Amino acid sequence: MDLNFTPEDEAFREEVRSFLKEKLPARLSDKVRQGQRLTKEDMEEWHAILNEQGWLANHWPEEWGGTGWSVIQRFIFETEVAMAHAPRIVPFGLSMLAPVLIKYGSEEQKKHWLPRILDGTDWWCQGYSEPGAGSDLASLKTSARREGDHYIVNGQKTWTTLGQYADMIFCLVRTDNTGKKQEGISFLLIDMNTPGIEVRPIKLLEGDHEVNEVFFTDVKVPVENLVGEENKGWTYAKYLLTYERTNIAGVGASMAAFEQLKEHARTTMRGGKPLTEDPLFAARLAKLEIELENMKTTNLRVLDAAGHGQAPMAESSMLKIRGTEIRQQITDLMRRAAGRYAQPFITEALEEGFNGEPVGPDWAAPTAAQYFNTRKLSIFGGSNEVQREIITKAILEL
Amino acid sequence: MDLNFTPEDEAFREEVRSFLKEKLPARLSDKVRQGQRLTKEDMEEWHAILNEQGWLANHWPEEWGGTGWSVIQRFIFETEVAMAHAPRIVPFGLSMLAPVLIKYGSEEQKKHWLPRILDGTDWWCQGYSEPGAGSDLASLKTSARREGDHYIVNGQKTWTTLGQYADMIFCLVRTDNTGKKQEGISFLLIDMNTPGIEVRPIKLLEGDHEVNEVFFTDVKVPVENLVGEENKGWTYAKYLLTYERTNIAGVGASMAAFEQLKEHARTTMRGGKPLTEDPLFAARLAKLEIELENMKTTNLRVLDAAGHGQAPMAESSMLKIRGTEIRQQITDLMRRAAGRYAQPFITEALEEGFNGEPVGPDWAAPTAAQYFNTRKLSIFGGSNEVQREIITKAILEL
Amino acid sequence: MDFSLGEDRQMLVDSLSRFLADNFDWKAREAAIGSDEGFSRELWNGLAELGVIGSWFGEDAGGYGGSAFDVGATFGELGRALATGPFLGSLMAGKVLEALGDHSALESMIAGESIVTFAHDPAIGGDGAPLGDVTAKQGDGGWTLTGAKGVVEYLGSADKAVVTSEGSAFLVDLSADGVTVHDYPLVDGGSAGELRLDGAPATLLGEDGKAGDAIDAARAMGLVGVAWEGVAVMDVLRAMTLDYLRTRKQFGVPIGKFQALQHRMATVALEIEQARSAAINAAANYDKDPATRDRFCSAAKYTLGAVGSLAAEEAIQLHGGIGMTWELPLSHYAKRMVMLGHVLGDEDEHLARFVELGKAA
Amino acid sequence: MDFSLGEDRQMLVDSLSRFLADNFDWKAREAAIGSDEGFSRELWNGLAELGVIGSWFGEDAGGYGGSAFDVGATFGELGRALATGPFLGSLMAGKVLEALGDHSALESMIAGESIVTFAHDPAIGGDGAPLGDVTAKQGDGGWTLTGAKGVVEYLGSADKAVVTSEGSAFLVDLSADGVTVHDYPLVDGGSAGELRLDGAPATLLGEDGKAGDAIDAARAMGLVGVAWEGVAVMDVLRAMTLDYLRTRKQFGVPIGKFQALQHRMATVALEIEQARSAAINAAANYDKDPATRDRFCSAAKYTLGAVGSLAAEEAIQLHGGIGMTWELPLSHYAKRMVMLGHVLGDEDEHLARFVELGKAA
Repeated sequence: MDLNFTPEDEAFREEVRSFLKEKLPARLSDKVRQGQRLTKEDMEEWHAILNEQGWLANHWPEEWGGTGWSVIQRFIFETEVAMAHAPRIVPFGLSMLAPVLIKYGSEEQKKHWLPRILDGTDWWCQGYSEPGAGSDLASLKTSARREGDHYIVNGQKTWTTLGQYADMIFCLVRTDNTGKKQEGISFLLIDMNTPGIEVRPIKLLEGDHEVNEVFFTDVKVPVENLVGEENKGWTYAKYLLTYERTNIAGVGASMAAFEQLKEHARTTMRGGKPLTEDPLFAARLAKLEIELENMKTTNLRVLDAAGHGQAPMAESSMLKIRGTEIRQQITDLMRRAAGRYAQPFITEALEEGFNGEPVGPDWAAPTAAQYFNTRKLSIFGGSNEVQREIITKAILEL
Repeated sequence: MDLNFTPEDEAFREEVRSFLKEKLPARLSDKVRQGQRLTKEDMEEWHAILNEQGWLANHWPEEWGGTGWSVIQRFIFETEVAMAHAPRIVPFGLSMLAPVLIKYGSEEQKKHWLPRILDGTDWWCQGYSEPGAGSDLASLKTSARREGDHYIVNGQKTWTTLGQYADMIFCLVRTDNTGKKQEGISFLLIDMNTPGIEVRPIKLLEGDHEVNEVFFTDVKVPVENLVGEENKGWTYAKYLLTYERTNIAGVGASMAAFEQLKEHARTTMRGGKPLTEDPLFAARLAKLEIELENMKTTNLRVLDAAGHGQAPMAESSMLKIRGTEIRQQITDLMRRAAGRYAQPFITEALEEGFNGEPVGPDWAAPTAAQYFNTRKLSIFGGSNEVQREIITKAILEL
Repeated sequence: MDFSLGEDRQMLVDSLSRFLADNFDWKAREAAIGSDEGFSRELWNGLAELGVIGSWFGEDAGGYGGSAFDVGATFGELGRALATGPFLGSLMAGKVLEALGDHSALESMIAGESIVTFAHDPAIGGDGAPLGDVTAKQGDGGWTLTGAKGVVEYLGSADKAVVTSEGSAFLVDLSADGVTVHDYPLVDGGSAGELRLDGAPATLLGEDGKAGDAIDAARAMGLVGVAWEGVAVMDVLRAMTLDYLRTRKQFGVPIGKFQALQHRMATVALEIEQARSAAINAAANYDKDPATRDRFCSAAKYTLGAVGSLAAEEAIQLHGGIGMTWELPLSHYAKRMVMLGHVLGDEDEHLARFVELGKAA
Repeated sequence: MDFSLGEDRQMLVDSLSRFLADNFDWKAREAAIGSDEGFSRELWNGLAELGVIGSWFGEDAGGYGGSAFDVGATFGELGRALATGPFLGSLMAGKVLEALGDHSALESMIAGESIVTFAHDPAIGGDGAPLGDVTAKQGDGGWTLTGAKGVVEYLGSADKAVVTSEGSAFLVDLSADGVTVHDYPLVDGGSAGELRLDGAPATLLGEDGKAGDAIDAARAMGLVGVAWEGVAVMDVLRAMTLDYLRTRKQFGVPIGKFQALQHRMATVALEIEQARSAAINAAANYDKDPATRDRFCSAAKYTLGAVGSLAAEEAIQLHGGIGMTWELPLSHYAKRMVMLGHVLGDEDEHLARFVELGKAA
């Protein structure tokens, strides 16, 4: 047994680090570190930098632009990128749609859409959830009726993350009502500029506009935008949901956030001592750090098993649950560390270049918002309850 | 709002205290305090003392020997008795069977059995659970077939607490197999000396013999030992299970145990300081103390509501869950406080008059056994899962 | 033993509850928290007229009650309606004024004519270290104060503040020279501010250095109010979540039929009852010796923090995405619940205080 | 990166596993824990013959391995079989002998010819205060030791003990004059004892006052062993509980169909994977600098304590009454699991140590 990375992996890590040092704009990493809001342009800028480096689509097959990295290399890459406070890469086109297209799309679809994902021509968003179809996704109702060489789409999607920026949406739609609910679903690619589409913002509890409702009224979609076969969409949808993600636990992001938390705890005074010297807070920190160290190794074990050909699908449910819990605990301790100063709601402080009068510790402003925002981690992307169901069936065999 | 006891209640408390000071044998309270095993004779001795005082059956109607105390007085009594480390009163005859007899029994049955419970002639045990009928009690299979003026009983009961001492057992038996499972159950009183009854000990994980299996092979039971009507036993069984118990939370016993825990923590050194100065242990203690203070008031609130005619049935499920959790946490902290010295398994130290060589802190010997033994609290008497089901239906209305 | 509120108090609570139902629906609340002041002056005046503010103080001081149960019961109603306003600051400032004998400022507050807030905790600087706390100097023209206080409730709306300094309490007119106010909205609605004093004139309350007991008692009363408010907020979270569980369907059944969710809600319900008991204990022990009072107040705040986060987080989780939205009142109750944990010391601080007070006992 | 045990180690583990399956079934275990010594000499000799004890030590010291993964992997198998015996004491005593150069005593231990236990922690008196720890005196006839050690593993069966005293380590022949042994059985099977020395002759290991590092390293290795043993015990608890959930029926269905129980088991399963990672981390960092080694060892012991209690308590609870019985092997695994929490410091002690070591870093 050997938990050390190989010299080759370590060399790779150095390569990633030099790249980040050289190419990640300080303006962007500062914003991420300070919890400021990223604009569409910020995200596109980083997307383009990675694409230029050829590392953007690292998990794709090499023929389409992948790098051929091992799962361990991808883990190293994702960890380093997160530790460097790079903006997150919007996953909808790159990591969700692309694997589906690569596996199930036609040659034409691959040739048309994949390069546009890489060069940023299309900003994709996801049309899965509906008001009545959350955990029970297969009960979705948005309909697509074939008329000539078009589908006519009617219905409503919701929780569409960053849909306000999107050029395209990939949608699960109902093309058949007669059989089992899973058997009448198709997978459609829809241009957001088609007449009949309306995007309405949903304001989240912490005040951000991150998700949307998308309404479809007689929206015409060319039949060539159907992925795979009609009524087989549920297979593709499940593939997308369980597509092996090396970073579902978000270890890198948690490591970066935890380091910040520790740093803040060291400088925050409570009762005349730094919070790190407060026995109860120190115990909270230590438990979290141990949990995170354990998670790191759990994640590597799962990746290692995947590398040896054991499918990590259900294990990734464990990673998702504990990974999101850890992330939530970090934002929870961050707000606790801010004490009274978690309360001020100074939204301007979340914008780049804010130079208003500071209130409390200079890192305190986003803490409450981040705590509330990260509640979503255990809800979206397959709620942690749904993940427990997967564990029950696939691992516990109950 | 006023959480103070009335002067009358306080006077009553003083009366109870003087009684305990005068009449509770130090030999018995010492054994209880030290966690030593009580013999049958120990329990009978205390039963007789209470009966002589006229306080034994305090919750019975006055005509049968009750005291007419208010629920608050009963709470005070139960708390004081526990705080004085009196032996527990075996509840099977006094608090479980008696209320059923008083409500559903015939005049003859009451006149015959109730005085014998008081004077200790009959030691009762409970025949409810069966190997295949635990949480799903109504699926019980022990059968009673009417033959002339007798029932012939066949089957098996289990988890029969202190059945090894019992003269009588009250049993749920199946008298009808045709309808719903709840509708063919009867409530029988059976003499343990009847031929065909065999009691086999079950050794619990901590090494004690507390519960038993009871086997019935063609056991003849006179029909006059049927309580109420044939096939109506489920009603009586449920009445017994939900019979309002002022002390289901065990607040008095927990208070007494918590005081001991705190005392031990004060004298136990860890890293050169008493455990009460260890920040993590002190936090565990404090959380538990707060939980217990909260529970005391929750219990009083439920009793107060009951006194005002609001039925506390489902609320008593809350009291049961949290009360047993608190009790378990106390034994948990007790074993933690004992540190390495929780490990020695010196069963002789649990017997009266043990004067072998001491090992570790003089209170440490029973801690592990008590921790393991109290696991039963969340299992027996309606598991805490069953209590959650009751809360779900009756309080949450889900 | 009596767990009823008593006739007079029940009447006040009932009329407060009716008043809030009639005058402070969700739209009104949205307008209030969207306003510059973060609360509704109309509501505040209405409450004053109703006698709510007066109910927090004794008759000697111009009030109509003043017991911990008066405070708890009214704060509970305000919590249930998720009302914003300078309740807590007024309560604590008023309690100091009441104890130290400046009844004229108090009477004007009770009448709703002026807002007096309570500035006790020091301000924290950008580096996490406290800025200079307020110090007092006695000169020819009377007392002047210099230093900073942080996160002072509704500072921007207040006319005056009771400012503490090393065991003394002062009344400061916030329009005076040497007073700088920087106010901002709060995450859960409402408003607070940073107070900077630079030789600001002040009136000493009571005797110099002798206000410690009054300040402690005022903060303890603040904890009683917060504890009762918190339990009321939990009650609403619970009711809304149960309602959602009964009506939201997935997989063809109401999600409240899923046992895993049922058992979690049973735990939440049970914890809320414990928090309610803790709040009652805090009020019931308020008039005992200070160590006992503070122990029960800390027990209540610790319980509130622990149970409150659980109740808020479970409420959001069991609602799923919809529980994350600004549009749903639930999310605002959840925010209030969590933010109450940050008011007057968090659960860790109060657990540690409970331990310390236990050692002294 | 490689999470396999490696070929040689896997072979040892496989043969150990087979050996235990063939020679140590539940009946054999019952006989072992029912015996005066609390373990089976036959088993012990068999393990020695198999090379298990030798696998804990390096070739220089007469062993066949000696890495933390060797220790972890073999302790895991012993844990899975719930074997009792002087494993931990031998491991730690042996590690001190190995480091300080008394290889003859070690070789006799590896060969199964003598049992050497490890006496480090002081004895505690009836009043909760430590009895006098062992002090050493150098006289004409060599070193003598006086003082007491408590809960020394399998003291009654041991021939010798490595006894620590103020940074020094000594080898003591337990049949010598001045040695008093009071031994007793343990709650989870096995045996331990109180050691009293009154001028007992002893051989200094290494140099006077220079054994601290070796003692620390030996205890760290003990923690690795305990961590791996604990995870194996959890695995058995989990497997037995899942099996019970699949077969036990109530209300007409296997109780494993109840969602509330499913979700609880999912949590247990997830926690066990975290504990496994913690045990791996402890072994993987064993050869790093002492501060890193100890941090990961403490992290593992903290995790073991927290997860172990959960796994044991849930296993009993989900079994219901039957889980409370001596007859069911499950209850013995649960007891072992909880009692492992008491070995070499509990979760609180290791959490505090993790914090302290973090400050130094």
